[in-house]
Amino acid sequence: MLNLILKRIAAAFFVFIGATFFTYGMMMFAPGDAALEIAIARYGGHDRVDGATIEWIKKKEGLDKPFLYQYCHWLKRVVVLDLGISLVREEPVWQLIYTRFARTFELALSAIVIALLIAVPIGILGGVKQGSWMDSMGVTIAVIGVSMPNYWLGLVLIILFSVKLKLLPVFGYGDWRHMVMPAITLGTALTAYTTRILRSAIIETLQSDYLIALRARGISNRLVLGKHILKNALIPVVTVVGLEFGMILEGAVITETVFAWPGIGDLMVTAVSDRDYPLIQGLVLFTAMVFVLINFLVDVVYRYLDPRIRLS
Amino acid sequence: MKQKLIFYVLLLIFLSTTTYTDSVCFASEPDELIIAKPFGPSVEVPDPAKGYNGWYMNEAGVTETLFVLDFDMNLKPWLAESFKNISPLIWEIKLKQGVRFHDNTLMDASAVKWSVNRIIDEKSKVFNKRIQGLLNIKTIAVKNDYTLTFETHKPNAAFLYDLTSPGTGIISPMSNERKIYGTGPFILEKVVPKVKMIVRRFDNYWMGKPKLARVYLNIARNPTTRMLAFEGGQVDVAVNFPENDAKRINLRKGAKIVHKPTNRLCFFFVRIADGPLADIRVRMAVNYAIDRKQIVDAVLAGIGGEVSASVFPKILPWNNRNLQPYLYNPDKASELLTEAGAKDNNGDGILEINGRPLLLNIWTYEERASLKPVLELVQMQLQKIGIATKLKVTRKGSPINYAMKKGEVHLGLQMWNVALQGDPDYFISNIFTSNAVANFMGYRNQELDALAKKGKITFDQKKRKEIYDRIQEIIFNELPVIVLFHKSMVSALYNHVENYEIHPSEKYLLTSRLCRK
Amino acid sequence: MRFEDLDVSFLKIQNLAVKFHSGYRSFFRRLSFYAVRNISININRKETFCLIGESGSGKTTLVWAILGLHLFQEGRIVFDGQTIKQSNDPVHQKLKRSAQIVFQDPAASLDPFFTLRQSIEEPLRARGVGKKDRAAIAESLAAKTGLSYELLQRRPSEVSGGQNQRACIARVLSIKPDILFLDEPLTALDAIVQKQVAKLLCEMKRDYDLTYFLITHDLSLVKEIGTTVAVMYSGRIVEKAPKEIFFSNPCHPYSQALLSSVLKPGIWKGKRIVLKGEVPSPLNPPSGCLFHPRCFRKLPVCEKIAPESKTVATGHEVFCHLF
Amino acid sequence: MTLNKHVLLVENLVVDFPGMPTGSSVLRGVSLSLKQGEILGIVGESGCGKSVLARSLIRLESPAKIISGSILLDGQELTTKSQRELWRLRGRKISLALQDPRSAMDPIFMMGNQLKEVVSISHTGKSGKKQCNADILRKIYTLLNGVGIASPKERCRQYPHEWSRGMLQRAQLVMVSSASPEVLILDEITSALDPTISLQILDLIVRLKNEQNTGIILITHDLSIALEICDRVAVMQKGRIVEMGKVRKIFEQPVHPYTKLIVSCQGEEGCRGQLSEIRG
Amino acid sequence: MNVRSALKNPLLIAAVVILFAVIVITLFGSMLAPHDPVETDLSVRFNPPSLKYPLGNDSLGRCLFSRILCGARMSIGLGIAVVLFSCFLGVTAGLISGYCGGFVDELIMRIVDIFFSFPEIVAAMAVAGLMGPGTLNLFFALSFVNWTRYARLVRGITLSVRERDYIKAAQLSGVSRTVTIIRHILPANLSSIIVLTTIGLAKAILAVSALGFLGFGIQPPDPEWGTLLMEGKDYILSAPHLSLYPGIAIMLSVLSFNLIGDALRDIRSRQR
Repeated sequence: MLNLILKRIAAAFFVFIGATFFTYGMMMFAPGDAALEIAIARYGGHDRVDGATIEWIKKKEGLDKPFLYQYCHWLKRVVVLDLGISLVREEPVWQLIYTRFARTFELALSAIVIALLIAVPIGILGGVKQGSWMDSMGVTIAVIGVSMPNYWLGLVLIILFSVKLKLLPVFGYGDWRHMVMPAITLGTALTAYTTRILRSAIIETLQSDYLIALRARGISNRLVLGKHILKNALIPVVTVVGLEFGMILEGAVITETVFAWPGIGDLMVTAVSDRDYPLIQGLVLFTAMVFVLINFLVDVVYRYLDPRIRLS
Repeated sequence: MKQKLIFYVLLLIFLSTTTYTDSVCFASEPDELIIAKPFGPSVEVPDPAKGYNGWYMNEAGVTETLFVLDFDMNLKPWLAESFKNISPLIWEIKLKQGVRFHDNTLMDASAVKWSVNRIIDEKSKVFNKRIQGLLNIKTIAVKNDYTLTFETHKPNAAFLYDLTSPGTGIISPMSNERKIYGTGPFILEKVVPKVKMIVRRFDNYWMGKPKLARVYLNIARNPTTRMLAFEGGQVDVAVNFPENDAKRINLRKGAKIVHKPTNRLCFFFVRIADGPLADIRVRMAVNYAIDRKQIVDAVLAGIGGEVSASVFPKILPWNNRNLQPYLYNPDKASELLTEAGAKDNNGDGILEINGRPLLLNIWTYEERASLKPVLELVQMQLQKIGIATKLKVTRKGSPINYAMKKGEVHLGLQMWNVALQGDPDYFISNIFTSNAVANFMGYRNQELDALAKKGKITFDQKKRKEIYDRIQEIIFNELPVIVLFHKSMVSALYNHVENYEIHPSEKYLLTSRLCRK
Repeated sequence: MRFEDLDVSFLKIQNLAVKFHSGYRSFFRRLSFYAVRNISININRKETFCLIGESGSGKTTLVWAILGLHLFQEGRIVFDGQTIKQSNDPVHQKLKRSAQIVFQDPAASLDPFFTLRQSIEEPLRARGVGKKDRAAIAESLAAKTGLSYELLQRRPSEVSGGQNQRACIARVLSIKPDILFLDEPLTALDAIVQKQVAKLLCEMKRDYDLTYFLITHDLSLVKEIGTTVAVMYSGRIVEKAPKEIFFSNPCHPYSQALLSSVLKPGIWKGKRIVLKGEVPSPLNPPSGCLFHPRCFRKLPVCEKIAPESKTVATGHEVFCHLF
Repeated sequence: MTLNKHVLLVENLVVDFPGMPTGSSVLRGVSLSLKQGEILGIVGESGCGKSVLARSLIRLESPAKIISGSILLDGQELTTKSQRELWRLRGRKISLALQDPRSAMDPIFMMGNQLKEVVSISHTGKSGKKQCNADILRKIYTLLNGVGIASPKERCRQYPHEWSRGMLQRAQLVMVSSASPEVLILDEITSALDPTISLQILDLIVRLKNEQNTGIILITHDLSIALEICDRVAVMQKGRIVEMGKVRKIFEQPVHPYTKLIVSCQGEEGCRGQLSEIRG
Repeated sequence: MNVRSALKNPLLIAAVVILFAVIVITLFGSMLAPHDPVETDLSVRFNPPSLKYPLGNDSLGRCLFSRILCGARMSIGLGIAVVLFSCFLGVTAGLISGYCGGFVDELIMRIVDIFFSFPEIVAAMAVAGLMGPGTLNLFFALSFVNWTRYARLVRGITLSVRERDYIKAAQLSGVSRTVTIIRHILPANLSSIIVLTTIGLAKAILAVSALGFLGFGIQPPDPEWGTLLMEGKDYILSAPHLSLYPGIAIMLSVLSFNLIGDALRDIRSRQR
């Protein structure tokens, strides 16, 4: 276990260096004057900025220094867990990310809960009764679910539930009613995906030899289905759902745009368009680390579920 | 055992995410309003000195400035009682008495000094380079309890206008990192960053008790989102309503649309240092070929803009009333082009000048949604008189300006606020003077340079108006920019909202008069 | 053919050991174990050297180390008078060029996307033989190994296991190897087909003057075609003997048990010896003689000291304290 | 020991895969009988239908289907029983062990857990009330010790992949025999094992037969195994039983040509002459 | 045999028909369009579908049907280009990584990890946002993360195929590395690659349109489905057809790719 953690930390470090280096490099190659962009983002339009302000920003934020210097300087601070101050918002980057991520996390978690609540029964029934009408319905729903552009779905939901039925708020953040539509929008693709994986995992498990052996030994159907098939089928689902964290984050960008949900996706959009360097670095670092963490958790759960997996 | 542990951990995670600190209704109470607006603070305690926070706090009626612009864009003392221009460098300002901060302390000269000082002091945490750039204050001195003198580094005729800048909102010295005490009609109750601002009534407001008990300012950047929320009845007012949906609202019972032109100008930067538009005749031809009325009607549903002749809108006192907008005249445009030597030699419908096809690179940026259709429409209009165009939409405005500086762009469509502080100098000296930061057109006019310089130090308002009238005339004739229209602000509101008014400078929103039937 | 009549040693393996990496002891230190150790054998030209032992005893690992598919860490290989001190040196390349291998599972050792003809031609192609020559060689080999012309156009999944194994044999013969390694070539086949393929192997050996290195646990096959026998147990050789001596007088208790487990009539006449316990894991091998936990003739010394090689007759070596 | 009671009677069993043309059935009328305390060997090459027969006998034939015939287990007709009724019979009256012990175990449950499932159902089945956990565990340890698995307590905490094949096969035998079923079907249970290990297993099977007086059907492709421990042997070819009888008799005087052929392959030299005739 | 049975599924037939239509539209969309997709006619603004304009008109009176037809070239074409490029890059990297193993494998996989740690849309947004919009930028932005999927898949399969006997046999019979990779390992990967490519196409089309929707799309006046939807969204209540039809176009084409991908996967798993 300790080895696994150490390995993960080493991998995370590599990912972190690489990811931040890429981001830095990308911004260096980007056309335009960084200081001017910051000034515009911080103080309004082009008309609100004069040359002196630009020079001042350039000097204050160290943008006149060479690329590697800036990069190393930043790395040095990160070691002591200081992500710096947002250039545009002039607030600590960590605080911005933290508050926004908490909201995205809420949304993501409810989306996953919805996805599991729907996907698990459909997937299991579909897998066990392969070929039945329920199965084909499940399969159809699943394939439509992955094909549905989620921004479109979001709009349809808004028109239906907010404008026509006036049941749910169009946008905002607060109680559970704000959560319903974004969570469904975000969860649809996940639901479809999980259903599909679970179904095929169950079918695959059903074809394995040990099921015949279990039945031949006289184990009751309830036990076979509820214990053996389910736990075996869960293994691929866990890995896939875990690794599809990226999918959730992508979905979050769009969902948050449609529902004005103030999460990390929204922050990402604004940070990129403001050229808020420290914020983008912080976000990249944060996303990559969350990604590594999720991978690690998936690994742990996977190892817990599947004893065959050894450290390799 | 292990399974149990995992179960509890999952349960904990689930519970921690389902407990919310506050719940918000989406139908408002009798003396409350819910307003949907596009922008809002990204932190919980927005200090007005930082970034855009001043705008948000000003709009929310939390902070107020020493001077304001009234709805006709005239300068008016607000927290100040009166002012005196002792010398070109020294201003004496007398404060209103009896104004209370939200912590119920009285606003006096030392409080104002403290409040302004922290913005202009480079060592301060909230030092604002831009505001100090505007005000350029050397010292602030307290003369007595209600009188201050400001000394500037250079003579600045726009000084009082600059004091309307929302960043200079006066706050109580008792303000700290957790609480901001302003003087406005509303007390900041809560900010959920990028989600909403909640303000409640300040009973001791110096102009009298505000009529609304509480206002929710809900933030949604996307106009469609605000529109849908309004249609769904979840907000009482939707600021910046999509123009094309306005007609539908007007047909509806119980709701209405209000709109008013603002300082925001939609115009083309014209590259005149080189390229085909260096020729005034071609410039003029383009000018005549653009049907401004059609653009406003098509893109902004006829209510989202007001066709203008000058860079300054009619609502601004500085507007040169003698200028009349160019009217759509394709024949005259063709005539001018022929005069300039343009002819379609190869019969492809595109004119050529000196053997080279008349092709204009027209760029705009994405941030303002209405620019793109304007561009597409202009493309069609220019095509009719035989000018080919190549469009590009960049993410931000600045790449266009760079490209124009290099001569790669001939026309850059922009939408700028031409008088942020209500004063004309800023726009003119930043764009049209020979060495202005934003002079991407390569425009040079010595008369204009001299006038702009003079305008900065002319303290007599009447003389100043003459100067700027002349400048507008020069711009109108030489066309370094092609003015299209001034954007109007459109808001949708239900009929139970009373005393809602749109301010041309987009700086003010909540007032103590605003109420609900 | 009798043992004494054979040529001088053709492939000589001295003290060969292969280590495998099995995980980490700590973050930087790897854990490794010996998969095979202390292997010394001589293989003479044209003989059929048989390596017998149960699965996990390291037979395949040894062969792969000889062929350079695994690296070996200790010992050396002498091939045709030249010494190979470490894996993949130039001499090893030479050995690889003149050696071929037939695998246990014929279907898996042919590319499922290739026709049998393509598979048979592949080694020729790699050696730059022209298209026409390739076809001619492939067809003649196919005829020799009993594959009809029509079968050559099929893919491995479309023909039977026996036919696949014939194709494998044709394939390895196409480049005329000096030595052929047979890794349990019959195990995956049905009894009748086994006999047929065994016969084919005998014919090919005769026709091509091949040296065979046969890995198997099928002792009846060994009895039929082998010349020398070596028994492996848990990564080490426990007994080496010419075939006749081995079958008439197996010395090591494990050899005896192995012979007794052959149920086919005519190999073991006495009472069956049922061994207790399991094959030890190479990860933590028992002390002393590796076989002692299961041995039915265990001496106290077996638990402590690993037995040395003892020659009990000409060419008959045993690693056991009993002798 | 009474050898005259028939515990299993199979009459004219025909099994088919749905969707295949008729007449190409997997089993084309198999009849056999099994007495108490007897080991019946079924010998045939791969693809002759041995495994389908094994699974059909315990009614786990899916996706194949029984077309006709009858299976009488201790007087009960199995072919007409519902799956629900069959659950009560499987493991208790009739049981099946599979060829590869590793794939016969659920890979993600501890061995102890899997053994417990089997042992506990067989016990509730007999006495009517559930035994407590400790009793079941004790029983498991005794059973494992009985088949020569040392330190069963630690072993039970391990997962199938940590056990050797030989141990797993012994564990499988423990599982299928824990409720002392009348009929035990062993499908190639030694063919994936090494010779010394398979000898252990064969030894165990004989012991099992003697102790529990079970009727055992031993399916194998290796005639020599049948010769070693079976009382009677049936030779299968292409879904039919072509010859059946006492093992010695079959081995010494085979009648059917196919039997002759496979018997001849057992000898050392005997097959050479005949091989050339049946090539291909 | 299996292909034939798969074709009995009506849903799949529909998918194949749609796919065919989508390909035709992608290739010849601008020729099939009844009107010039950029020609404005302000008299017919926001008109609902009519005989002359089958899917109605947009805010500047342009023919929506023509715009959707011409937009396919961008939406589908860019998706295909991204997938093909990522596929090529990823497969090459995966083959090298899986076959060579050791340090090379470690290095390539760590690089893959780095790229993989960016969520696709976010990375594309960053690239498109920083480099400015444009077809080429969008293409690189989307390929940026996409190729890692192929690299991972191919590496995994290659690792297991590499250990198969027939690869060992090829090595021992003197076949060179490159030839082994191309002739033996690549074909073994092929069916999985095809399945991933088909489903990857669906994802790529969704991603292109999502970026268009977020405003990171391509240049006007060229239409693109996501951008059309974004523009249409502003008039969702007054002219719902503007957001309905582009949405349907996106969904149908993605659906057809997904259905065919699923069918291919089924066929492959049955062949195993």
